[in-house]
Amino acid sequence: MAEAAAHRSHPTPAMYWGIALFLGVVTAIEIAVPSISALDPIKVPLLWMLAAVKFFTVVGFFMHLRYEKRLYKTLFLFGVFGVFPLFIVVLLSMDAL
Amino acid sequence: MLRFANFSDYDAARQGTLRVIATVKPFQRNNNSSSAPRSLRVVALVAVLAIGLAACSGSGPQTALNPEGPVARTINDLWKLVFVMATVVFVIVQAAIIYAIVRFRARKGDDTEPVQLHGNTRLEIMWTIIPVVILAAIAYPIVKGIFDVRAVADGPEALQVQVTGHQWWWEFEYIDLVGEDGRTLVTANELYIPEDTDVNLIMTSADVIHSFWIPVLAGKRDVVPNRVTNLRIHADDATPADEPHPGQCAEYCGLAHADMRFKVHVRTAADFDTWVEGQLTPAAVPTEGTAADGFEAFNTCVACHNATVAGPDGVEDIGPVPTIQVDGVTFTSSLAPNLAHFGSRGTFGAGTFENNREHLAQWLANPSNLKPMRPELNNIAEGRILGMPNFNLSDEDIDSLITLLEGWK
Amino acid sequence: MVLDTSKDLAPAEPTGIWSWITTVDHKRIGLMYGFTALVAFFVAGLEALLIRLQLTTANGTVLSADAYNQLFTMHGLTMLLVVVMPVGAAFMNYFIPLHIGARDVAFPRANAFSYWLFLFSTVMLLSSFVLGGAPDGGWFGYAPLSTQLEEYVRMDYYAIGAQLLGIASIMASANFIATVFTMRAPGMTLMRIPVFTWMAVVVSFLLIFSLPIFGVGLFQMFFDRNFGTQFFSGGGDPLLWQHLFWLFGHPEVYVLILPAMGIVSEIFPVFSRKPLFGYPFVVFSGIAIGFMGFGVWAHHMYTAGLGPVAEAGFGLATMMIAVPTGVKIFNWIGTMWGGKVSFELPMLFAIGFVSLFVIGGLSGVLHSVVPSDYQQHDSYFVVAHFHYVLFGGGVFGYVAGAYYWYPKWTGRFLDKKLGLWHFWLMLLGFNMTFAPMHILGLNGMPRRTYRYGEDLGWEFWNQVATVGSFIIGISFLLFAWNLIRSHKRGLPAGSDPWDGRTLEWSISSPPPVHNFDEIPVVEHVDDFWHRKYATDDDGRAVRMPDVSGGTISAETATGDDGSHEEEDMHMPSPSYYPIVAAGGIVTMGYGLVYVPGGWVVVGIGALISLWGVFGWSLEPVTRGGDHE
Amino acid sequence: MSSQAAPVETHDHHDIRPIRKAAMWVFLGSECMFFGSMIATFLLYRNETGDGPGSEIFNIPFTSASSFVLLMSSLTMVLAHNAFEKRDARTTRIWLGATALLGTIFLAGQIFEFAEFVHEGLTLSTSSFGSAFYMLTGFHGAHVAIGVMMLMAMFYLSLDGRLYDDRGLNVELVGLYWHFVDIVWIVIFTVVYLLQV
Ligand code: HEA
Ligand code: HEA
Ligand code: HEC
Ligand code: CUA
Ligand SMILES: [Cu+2]
Repeated sequence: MAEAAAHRSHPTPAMYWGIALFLGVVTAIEIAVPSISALDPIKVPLLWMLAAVKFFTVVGFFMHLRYEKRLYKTLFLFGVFGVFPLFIVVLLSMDAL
Repeated sequence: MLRFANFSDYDAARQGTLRVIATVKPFQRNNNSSSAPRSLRVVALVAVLAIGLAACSGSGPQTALNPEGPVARTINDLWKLVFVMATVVFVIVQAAIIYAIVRFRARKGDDTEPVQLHGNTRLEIMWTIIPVVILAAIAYPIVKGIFDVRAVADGPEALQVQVTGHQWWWEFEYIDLVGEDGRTLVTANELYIPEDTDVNLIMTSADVIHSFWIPVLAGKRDVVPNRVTNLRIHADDATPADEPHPGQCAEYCGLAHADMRFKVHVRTAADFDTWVEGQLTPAAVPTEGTAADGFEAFNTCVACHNATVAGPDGVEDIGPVPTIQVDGVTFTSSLAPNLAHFGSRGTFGAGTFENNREHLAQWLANPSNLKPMRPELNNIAEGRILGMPNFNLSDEDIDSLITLLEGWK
Repeated sequence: MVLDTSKDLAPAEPTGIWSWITTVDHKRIGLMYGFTALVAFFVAGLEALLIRLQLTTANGTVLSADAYNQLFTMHGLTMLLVVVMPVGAAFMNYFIPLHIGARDVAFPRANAFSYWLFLFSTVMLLSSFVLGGAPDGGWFGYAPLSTQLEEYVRMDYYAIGAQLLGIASIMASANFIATVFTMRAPGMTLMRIPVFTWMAVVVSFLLIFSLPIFGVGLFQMFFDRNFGTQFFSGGGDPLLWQHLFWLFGHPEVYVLILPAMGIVSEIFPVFSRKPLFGYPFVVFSGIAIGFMGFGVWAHHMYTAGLGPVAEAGFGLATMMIAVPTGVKIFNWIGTMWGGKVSFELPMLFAIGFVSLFVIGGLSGVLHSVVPSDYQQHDSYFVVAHFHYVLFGGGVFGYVAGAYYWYPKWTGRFLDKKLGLWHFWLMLLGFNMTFAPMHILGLNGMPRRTYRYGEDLGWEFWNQVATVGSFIIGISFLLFAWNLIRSHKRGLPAGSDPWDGRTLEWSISSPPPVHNFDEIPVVEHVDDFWHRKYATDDDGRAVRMPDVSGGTISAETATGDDGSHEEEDMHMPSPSYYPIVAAGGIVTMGYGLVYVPGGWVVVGIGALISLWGVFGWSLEPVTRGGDHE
Repeated sequence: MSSQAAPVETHDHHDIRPIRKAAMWVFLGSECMFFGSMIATFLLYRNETGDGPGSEIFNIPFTSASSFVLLMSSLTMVLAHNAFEKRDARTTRIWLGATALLGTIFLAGQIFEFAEFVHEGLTLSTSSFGSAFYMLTGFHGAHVAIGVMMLMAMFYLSLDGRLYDDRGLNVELVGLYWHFVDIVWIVIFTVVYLLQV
């Protein structure tokens, strides 16, 4: 069964702790970024990037999307990647970016 | 081979017991019994054609098809181009439909089956690409048209007019036309512009979204609270005094949206100057006769209406002149139309009623009877005005007020 | 009258009003959607007739401005959200499982819940007429007009009513998506799904992704009205509402038309006796329309003050939708080409659809030409455009579907003579009503105006339009009569009256509760057709030798009496919790309209819905646990 | 789309979990649009503070701490799911409880934060900024609250061994929802807090 196949490479609890540690570290970096003035010029893209890393780590491992059927990925990623262009255009057209 | 379903079949089907049901070729059966209302078909088709033909002609004073200035003309030229394109597509597609249903209709007695064609990739790619090509061909004129029409008339010779939309009337302030007393020219519902001159309208709204539209001169542009929008208009020729171009609020703005109209008078340069001079002259304060009584009664009105008058104490505004700031631009945003030169207007109630004694009497007797409004929700302190209230004026007051207002040319 | 069919459904099925209230059968739910939508169509149509009466003469006095504004708002809102969308849902409910060879939708009780929530929200919206006034801000409720008059509850009804309808729709769409992607019969690959069901999938995606945006806008409107927030007034920007609304509103118009396009894609092959020309193209163009539909929302805002660059971009993107739409049109014509076209009623309406939709589509392209739209926007030209696509397209398509599938619902044909009168009167009346609006719009008549001056020269065409609208009215009275009458007295149709191509025609009419005695194994697009016909060397269809007197139907194989007691035949048991939960939520809605006084009602509603939800989740379900 | 290759499933009383999971993923996709709209609204109004206070009243250390709490609740949630898959009811229960607890702590932090801000003069109606801020974080908080309720229901069901995975509400689905609420907060924390200071 597809389900069983997916479970083969499933992470173990130890790995979950590791991922959580990673997430914690990234969060610490995030919090530090605004206070490092040297990073000011790239602050905005950097923070977005770090958020994206956390986002997809949780989605991929905790939500197992990495291991899931293509169908689920498609359904969800439509939403995730759909929302960006739409609202970037909205904000651009309202001179808010 | 052909078997008609009958009632027992149907019953059986309902019981769920009938597992095999005859196929009926219904078009053959029904063609025999069909009694199509033939004359009705003819009527329907002829009517469609007739209306289609009539669609091609512009008529009436508010038409977009007979432009009276370059902005509207640019739009109209583009429209004609695209309309022709659309008509060609229309004719081709409808012809194909009609051909298909005539040529390939099932004929009586022909029992053969058609070839089971599943498609033709080359053909399908072709009719994907052809529309792309047609659309690409009109893309350039469209984009050019957008930039042409939206060019802001900010040259030095352009007339600058600030427009404030109100529920449900228009206020115009000519910011470059300043009287001796330092006041700008403010008027309502009737816009005067010189012929063959670019006019830059700088617009905002005091309450909800409106849209400023004079079809013969230009397309519409919305008038949005908290935002400044621009519209360029330009009229070729002066209009006769009693035939101004009609305009209309085109964005639904509540109760009296339909009656939020206005007029655009186009004047020769000289006539325009005369008009400006008249408007910049303060109204006289009458000292005797009915008009003086009217001025007395006018005390009620100045809670909302302003008029710049030259009285014994010199030139003064007798009503409120509030302003609003939007994006760094200051707009006069009165509570009600400025009445200092009311007598010079051809219409009132936002371009809806002819300005004559009879109509005015009706207006003053009960404004909401003439034009739907919600004065019961007014809050003068907060500047929220939704119409003119009924003051239960006496007949004499009405009469004297009319005399006063009609005298203020 | 559709409700009465209870007795005619398969005998095993329980009858009586209670069985309808607790039903979780997708077919019954579909019929209820259809019936509700039909009633709503008559209500909204009546509103339209009043509008037309008022506009017959210059300075008309039939209605007050206040009444007029409520009527056109409710007419638009009802037609779109309560008539056409649910009619689509009706067909989807009934035919998605039949088309993919399933016994029901994925979540039967959630499906029932969607229907009840839809029904109650509809009742709520309509009740506003007598409870303080109906919404009067136009169907797109532009802020800040819609947030302006807190004194009236009218736009609160709009904010809450539309929100609840949206929730119902999101649930239904998630249900359909789950159904199609996980419950297809063996062999039913995605590229073998009937086009109607494909379009249903596209529509469901559109709704899933667009309704939440509308929902946020509606919350903001509601908060602005009741809690003093400043989303659209104060420091807020009114254009935010327009963006949020049209991000939903434009995909919504394709939500309204795609199911109709799906229906005619089913009808053309059957009545041309040829397969759909270019099935993959038709499917992919539908998907393309769905995608592109998300990228063009600002074409409703050309005059609102976007920059010229944005306008140009949106203008060109909008025009491009003509391409995939054209593909569909040409493929339909291609389907007829070389076929044997028979003018049965469904086919007449389908041909009407194509012909009229092209007119509406082309006027849409004329709108997309930005400078032209500066003139056309908010004029009757727009009104003409969207009635051509919505009525000429949508309504013609759905009516075609009704004539096509009525035999499946009831086992009987709709009367052909009445149907012909319906068709020709509707065609005549429709064009008389809406073609003149092109002329009126180009001649400057603004929409949403309750009166106009006699000096503007608009009277004649308005009169033509009014006469036309009554002709439409009469045609629909005939239709209603036909629906009622044929239900008992129509010609019996049998299971496969049109010599159909798709699976629903392989089962009896009306279908048994469990749809398929045995889940079919699918090998082709138009699988049922391929069981009946082979092709000869020229590619002509040849009827296969009759197996047993008539056609081969899926049931032939089993040949038993339908009393299947295998385990997998258990159907989900009826449940009244969906209606309870929906009732509770709408009670909350009523309370919200009247906050702060209404908080008590909100509380009561919350308790009722909690009861519904808990009962729902604890209730045992027959089929090995329900999926909710 | 290589649809031919799409797996074909029959539904007849086989595993119905995929159906529910598909619906859950669709729902989450839909929620992206919901939160996306509110985030966009916030970005639009991030400077529209009117006369009221703006982002300077944010207490980043405090919010960082509560963000961390929510982040870690994703860990406990996934551990609960893991135990559940191994049919280890006791461990499942412990981690479910922990998740609910962390969620509650987050909510308490949010309530405290809101009270603080109101005290500083930022309310729903002070400015467009305030409206957008409270709407976004408030709707997120409501999602967390619903999640906590579902977790508690799971916890309760686990007490007498009624946690079956074919039930409408099962640990896996609640987990998906819970992680989703967490990732939304990851974005909110960045956009609303970190980017504004
Ligand atoms: C079923 C609903 C539906 C459909 C399918 C459409 C389809 C289209 N619509 Fe329409 N539209 C509405 C419903 C719909 N619309 C509604 C309700 C409004 C008004 C809302 C309101 O203000 O209240 C509106 C308003 C509206 C506007 C805003 C007008 C304004 O307010 O100023 C615009 C502007 O671009 C527009 C464009 C289009 C286009 C380009 C299409 C295209 O999809 C059409 C494509 C089809 C064809 C073009 C015909 C077939 C194609 C061919 C035969 C190929 C060859 C063609 C070419 C090469 C051109 N529509
Ligand atoms: C699917 C959508 C749909 C449909 C089918 C219709 C159908 C009709 N519409 Fe619709 N209309 C809209 C969607 C639709 N409309 C929308 C979205 C708006 C914009 C609203 C807004 O601006 O906010 C609008 C606006 C609108 C206006 C513009 C109002 C204005 O801007 O001021 C007008 C004006 O004539 C109009 C007329 C009609 C008519 C005559 C019909 C007819 O086709 C109706 C026919 C139906 C019947 C007649 C009912 C059936 C029969 C009976 C009830 C029996 C009784 C009959 C007799 C005795 C004769 N509509
Ligand atoms: C509460 C405010 C208010 C007061 C007081 C008021 N009006 Fe008005 N008046 C209005 C408003 C608002 C309008 C614009 C109505 C419209 O056209 O929508 C108006 C319009 C008018 C017009 C038509 C102007 C035009 O050009 O269209 C006249 C004339 C007029 N008022 C006269 C009077 C007189 C005379 C009085 C005193 C008896 C008076 N008003 C008192 C609010 C007021
Ligand atoms: Cu102002 Cu309409
Ligand atoms: Cu659109």
